[in-house]
Amino acid sequence: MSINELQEQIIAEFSVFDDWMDRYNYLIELGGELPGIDPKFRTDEFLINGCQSKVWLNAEYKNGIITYTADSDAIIVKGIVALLVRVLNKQKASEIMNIDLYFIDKIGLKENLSPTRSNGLLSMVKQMKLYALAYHSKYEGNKIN
Amino acid sequence: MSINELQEQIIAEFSVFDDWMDRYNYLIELGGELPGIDPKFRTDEFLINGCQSKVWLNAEYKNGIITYTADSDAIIVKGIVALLVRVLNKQKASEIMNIDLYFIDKIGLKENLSPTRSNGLLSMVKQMKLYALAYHSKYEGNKIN
Amino acid sequence: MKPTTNIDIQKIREDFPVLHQKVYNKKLVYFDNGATTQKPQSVIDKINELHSFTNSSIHRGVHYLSGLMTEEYEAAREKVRSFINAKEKSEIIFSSGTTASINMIAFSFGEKYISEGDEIIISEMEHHSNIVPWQLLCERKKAVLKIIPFDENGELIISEFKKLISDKTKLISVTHTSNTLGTVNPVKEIINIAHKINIPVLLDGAQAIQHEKIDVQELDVDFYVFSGHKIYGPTGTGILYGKQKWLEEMPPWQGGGDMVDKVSFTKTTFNSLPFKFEAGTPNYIGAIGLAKALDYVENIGVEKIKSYEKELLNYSTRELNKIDGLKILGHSKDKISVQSFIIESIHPYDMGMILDKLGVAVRTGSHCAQPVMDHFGIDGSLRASMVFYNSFEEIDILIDGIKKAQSMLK
Amino acid sequence: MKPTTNIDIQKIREDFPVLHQKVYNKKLVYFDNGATTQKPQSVIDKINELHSFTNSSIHRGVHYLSGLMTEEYEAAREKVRSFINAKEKSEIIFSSGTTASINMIAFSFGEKYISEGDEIIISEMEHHSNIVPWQLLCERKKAVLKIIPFDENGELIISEFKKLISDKTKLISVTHTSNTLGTVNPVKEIINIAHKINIPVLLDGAQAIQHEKIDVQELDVDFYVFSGHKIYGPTGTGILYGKQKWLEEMPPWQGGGDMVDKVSFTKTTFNSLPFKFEAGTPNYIGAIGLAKALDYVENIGVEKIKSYEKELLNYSTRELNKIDGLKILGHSKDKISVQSFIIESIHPYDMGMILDKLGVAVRTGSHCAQPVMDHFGIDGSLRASMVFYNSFEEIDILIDGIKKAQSMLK
Ligand SMILES: Cc1ncc(COP(=O)(O)O)c(C=O)c1O
Ligand SMILES: Cc1ncc(COP(=O)(O)O)c(C=O)c1O
Repeated sequence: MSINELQEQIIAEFSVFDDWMDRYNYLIELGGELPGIDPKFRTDEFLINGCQSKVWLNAEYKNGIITYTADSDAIIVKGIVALLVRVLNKQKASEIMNIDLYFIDKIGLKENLSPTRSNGLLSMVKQMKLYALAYHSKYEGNKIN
Repeated sequence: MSINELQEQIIAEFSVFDDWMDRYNYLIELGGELPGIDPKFRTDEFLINGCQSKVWLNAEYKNGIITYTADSDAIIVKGIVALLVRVLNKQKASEIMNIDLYFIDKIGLKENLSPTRSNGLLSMVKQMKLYALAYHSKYEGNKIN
Repeated sequence: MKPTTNIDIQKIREDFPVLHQKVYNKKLVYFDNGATTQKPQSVIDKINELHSFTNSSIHRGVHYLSGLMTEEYEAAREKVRSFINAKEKSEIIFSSGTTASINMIAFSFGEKYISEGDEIIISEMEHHSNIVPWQLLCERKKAVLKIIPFDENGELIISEFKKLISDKTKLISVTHTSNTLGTVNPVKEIINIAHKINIPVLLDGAQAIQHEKIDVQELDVDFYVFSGHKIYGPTGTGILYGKQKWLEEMPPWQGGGDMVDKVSFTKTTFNSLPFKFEAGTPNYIGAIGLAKALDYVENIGVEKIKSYEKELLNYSTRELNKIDGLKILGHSKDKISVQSFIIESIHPYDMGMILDKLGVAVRTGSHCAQPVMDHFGIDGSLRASMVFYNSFEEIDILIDGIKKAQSMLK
Repeated sequence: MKPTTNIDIQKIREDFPVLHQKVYNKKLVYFDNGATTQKPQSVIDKINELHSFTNSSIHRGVHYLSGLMTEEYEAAREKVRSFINAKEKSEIIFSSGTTASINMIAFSFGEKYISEGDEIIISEMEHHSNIVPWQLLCERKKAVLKIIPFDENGELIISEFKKLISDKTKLISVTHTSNTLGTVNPVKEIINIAHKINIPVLLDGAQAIQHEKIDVQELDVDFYVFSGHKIYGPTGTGILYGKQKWLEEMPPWQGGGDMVDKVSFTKTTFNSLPFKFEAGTPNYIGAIGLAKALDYVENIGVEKIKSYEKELLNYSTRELNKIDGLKILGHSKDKISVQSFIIESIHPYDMGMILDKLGVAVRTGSHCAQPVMDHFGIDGSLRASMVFYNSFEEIDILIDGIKKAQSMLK
C-alpha cells in the first residue's frame, strides 16, 4: 500500500472511536503489539530524547526502500510510534522525504506531535524524514524521480 | 521664634495662595532672596546630590545652637531650601534632632520631599537633623535636656 | 471521610478565575502549583489598573505619574520587607525570579569571595536553578562543589553535612523546601552550624515562601530568594533578600541605568542599595503585582494556609497509599503539600497524558531536579502539588483518575 | 498651521487608556515615551485574558493549559522573529529588558572571546546600559574600552571610529538611535566597516525598534537588543537577537531550569538554542503581551508611524526653536521624534516641575547618558519624547507651558 492509502486506512480505523479513551486504549494496544527495537539499537546512539519519554529509531536502506524499527519507553507514545512505522516502513525514500503526514491531525493526535510536548515524537518524524533524505541523496542523488 | 511658631508662620503665609502657581511663584521669590552659600562650601564635600538638582548644606554649632547655610542650583528647590533654613536656622540642636516638619505637608509641598523625587530635599532634611544629632552628642552628650 | 477545615474553600476559589476553566469539557483540577500558581482577581485587577491608569517609568521622573509609580514600586519593596521581616528595605532586591536571584548571588558573591580551591556546599535535592549557577561559578573560579546527600525519607543527612564543612567552605546554598520531595529542611539548624564558623547561608525559598511564614531575621539567614509567580504573583518577578553587610560588599552583577551614581568613561560609581543590584528599568508593574499577591496571602493568613495545606497533604498521602504499586517519593517529617510518586510498570508520561484528558493537571518528568531522580534510579515521576485553593474533592478526582489510567495501562 | 497627516490620531488615542488620564485636573500630555511607552488596550486585554483563563507554566508540561501557554509563548517568539526578520526562531532570546540583554552578551561573549588587552568600541552617546556592562567586563578581563565621539550635530564621527579600530578590536557595541540626541546612527555603514575585518557588531535598539522597520538580516547585524516596555509591551520583557553562529559558541550566562539538557553533579549539558540562554521560568505572560504589542504596531504600520513621527519632530523643532534662549541638543540629519533641550539660565528641573503642574510629562536630568551631558558641559536637560499617539496640539501645550514657566522663572 502507498503511504497515503495507509494514512486513509488509519483514519478509517480511528473514525469508529467515540472519544479519547477509545483512541488511547487502541494506542495502548498498538504500543503493546509493536515488537520492541532490537536491543542493540536501544542505546543512546539511536535515542531521540524528548525529555518526557524516550524514543529509539533505526532506519535501514535497500534498493530505494527504507525499513524502520522503533521503540519507546512510554506505551501511548509507543502506540503512536507504531502508527508512524506502519505508514512509513518499507516505503520509498524519495516519497518519505517530503510526505505530509496528515493522518495525525485527522485522528486527533495533533497535540501529541506538537513542539510543546517534549515526548520525542515530533523529533522522531523529523528524524524519519531526515534518514530518507540522507539515504536518498547518498544512493539516488543523481537520479531523477 | 520657636521652630513650631515658624512652621505656623509659613503655613499662614501659604494659606493665602489659591493654587500651585502662586505657591511656586512665592518659592521662586524666596529662592531668589536666599543668599547663596559661601562659595567655599559650594563644593562636592558639602553637596547633597539628588541627581536632578544639587543642594549644598553647611552647618555650624555654637553653644547648643546650629547655624545653617544652604543653596541649590534649581530655583524652586532653592525656595524650599530657604523655608527649611528659615525654620531650623539658629535653633537648638536638641530640638532640631527630632523635629516633625509638618509644615511641608500643610503647604502642599509634600511631593517635593518625597523619596521619589531625587531632588536632594529629603536628603537635605535628613542631613540637617543628622548634623544636629552629631553636634548634640559631641558637645552635649552627657547633658540631660 | 474528609477532614473538616477552617477554610472556606468555595469562597477562596472564587478569587481565582483560572480555577473555573474547563479543559476537554472537564472541570480543571489544577495540581501543577509547584510549577506556577494561579493569580487572585485582586492581582489581575491591580495589573490592569496600572496598565490603564498610571503606567509610567519610575525613579528620577519629575512628573506626576512617574512619582505615583515610584511610590507604589517602593511601597511594594516595603511590603516584601515586612512580609519576610527583613530589617531594612534596602535589603530587598527585585529580580526577575528565583533563578535570576541565585545567579546574581553566584556571580556577585563569587567575584568577591570565591577563588581557586574554595568550596561551596549545596544538596542532592536542589532544583537545577540552585545547581547550575554554582557549577558555572566553580568552573570559572576552579572552586569545588560539595553535595549534602539525603536519606530514604528524603531528609538531608546532617551528619554528612557536617563532614563536608571545611575551612575552605565559603558558602552554603540549600533549598528551604524541596520542589520534588516536599521536604522542609532543618534550615535553622543548618544556619546555626554554618554560622558557628562564619559561613554564610543562602536559602532557595521558591517552594517555601507560599507555604509558611518566613522571618529572615529570626532565621538569621544571609540570603533568601523566591519567585513572584509561585506565590500568586506575576511572572518575571522575584526577590533577592541579602543581609546589608553582604550586599554592601558585593560588586554589582549587571550594569545599566539606575544602578549607577555617576558614569564617565574614566570612572563610574555605583548607586546605593538596593539600586546597585537593579540595573535597567525594573519590572515595576510586576513588582507591584507581587506586593498585591502578598497582601492576598496575608489576608487569608499564612498560618491558616499552612494548616489547611497540611490536611491536603495528609489526606492525599492516605489516599495515594491505597493505590496498588504506587510509591510516594519523600516522607520527611516536615513536608509541604507536594506529592511526587511513581507507579509500578507505568511510565509517568503515560499516566500524565491520561490524567490530562481527565482534566487533572499534574507535572511529569524530572521536575528540574535530575539528581533526585538519579537518587531513586528513575527517569521521572508524577507530581501533584497542592495549595490552599485546592480541595479534598479534587484529590478524589486525582485518585479516581490514577485508578482509571492504571486500568487502561495495565 | 499644523501639518496634515495620514494618521487618525483620535482613533489611535482611544486605544491607549492612560492617555485619557488627568493629572492635577489637567489633561495629561505624555511626552516621556523614551522612558516607557503606554500600552494599547489589546495588550492590556491579552494579559488579563492570560491571567484569567490560561495561566500555566510552559515547557515540559504534559497538561492542556501548559501546552496552550507553551504554544502561545513560542508563537510570541515567532512573532518577534518575523518582526525583525531574523532567519531562525532560535536566534530570538527572551530577556527581561535591553539592559539584561546587553549584560548577557557582555558576560557571555566576554567569557568566550575577550582577554587581556582586547578592545571593545562603544560611542560617546550610549545609554548607561551600553556603557557600564562593558566597563565591568573590561575591568574583569583587563580589556580596553574605546569611545567613538560625536560632533556638534550629535552625529558619530565615522573617521574617528575608523581610527579606533585595531587588530585588538573584538566587538563594536553602539546604539542604533540615541535616547538623548535622537540621532539615528549610520549603522549599516558601521557594520560594513566592522565586517570587513570580521568584527561583530551589537546594536542597542531600545530607541529604534519602535520608530522604524528593523530587518536584522538586511542590516547583517550580529546582535540586536531592545525592551518590550518601550514598544508598547509589558515591563520585564526584552529581546536579544543574536546570529546563530555566535549564540551557538557562546557559553550560557545564567544557570537554572530549562536551559539544561541533563544535570548531574559530575556533568551538566546545556539545552539547544534559544533555551540555553533562557534560564528559569521565563516571563511568558510578558512575552506574549509583547507579541501582542508588535501585532498592534504592525497593524498601524511601521512606515506610517515613522512618517507621522517625522512630522511631530519637524513641527516640534520649528516651535521649540521659536523660544528665546532654548537650545535643542542633537541636529542629526536622521533623527527620531525626541527633543532634548536646555533653556538659558533655567534649571531643567525647575522647568520640569512647572510643566508637570501643567499636566505635561517630560523627563529631566541626564537621561542615563551622562557622557552626553558631559559633552555639552551640562548637568542635565529636558527631554520630550514623542510617539505616534502624540498630537500637534500636545506640542502646542508643551510650548505654551515652556513659555509660561519661562515667565515665572526669569
Ligand atoms: C538607548 C537605550 N539603551 C538602553 C536602555 C535601557 O533599557 P531598559 O531600561 O529597558 O533595560 C534605554 C532605555 O532606558 C535606552 O534608551
Ligand atoms: C526549589 C526551586 N528553586 C528554584 C526554582 C526556579 O524558579 P524560577 O523558575 O521561578 O526562577 C523552582 C521552580 O521551578 C523551585 O521549585
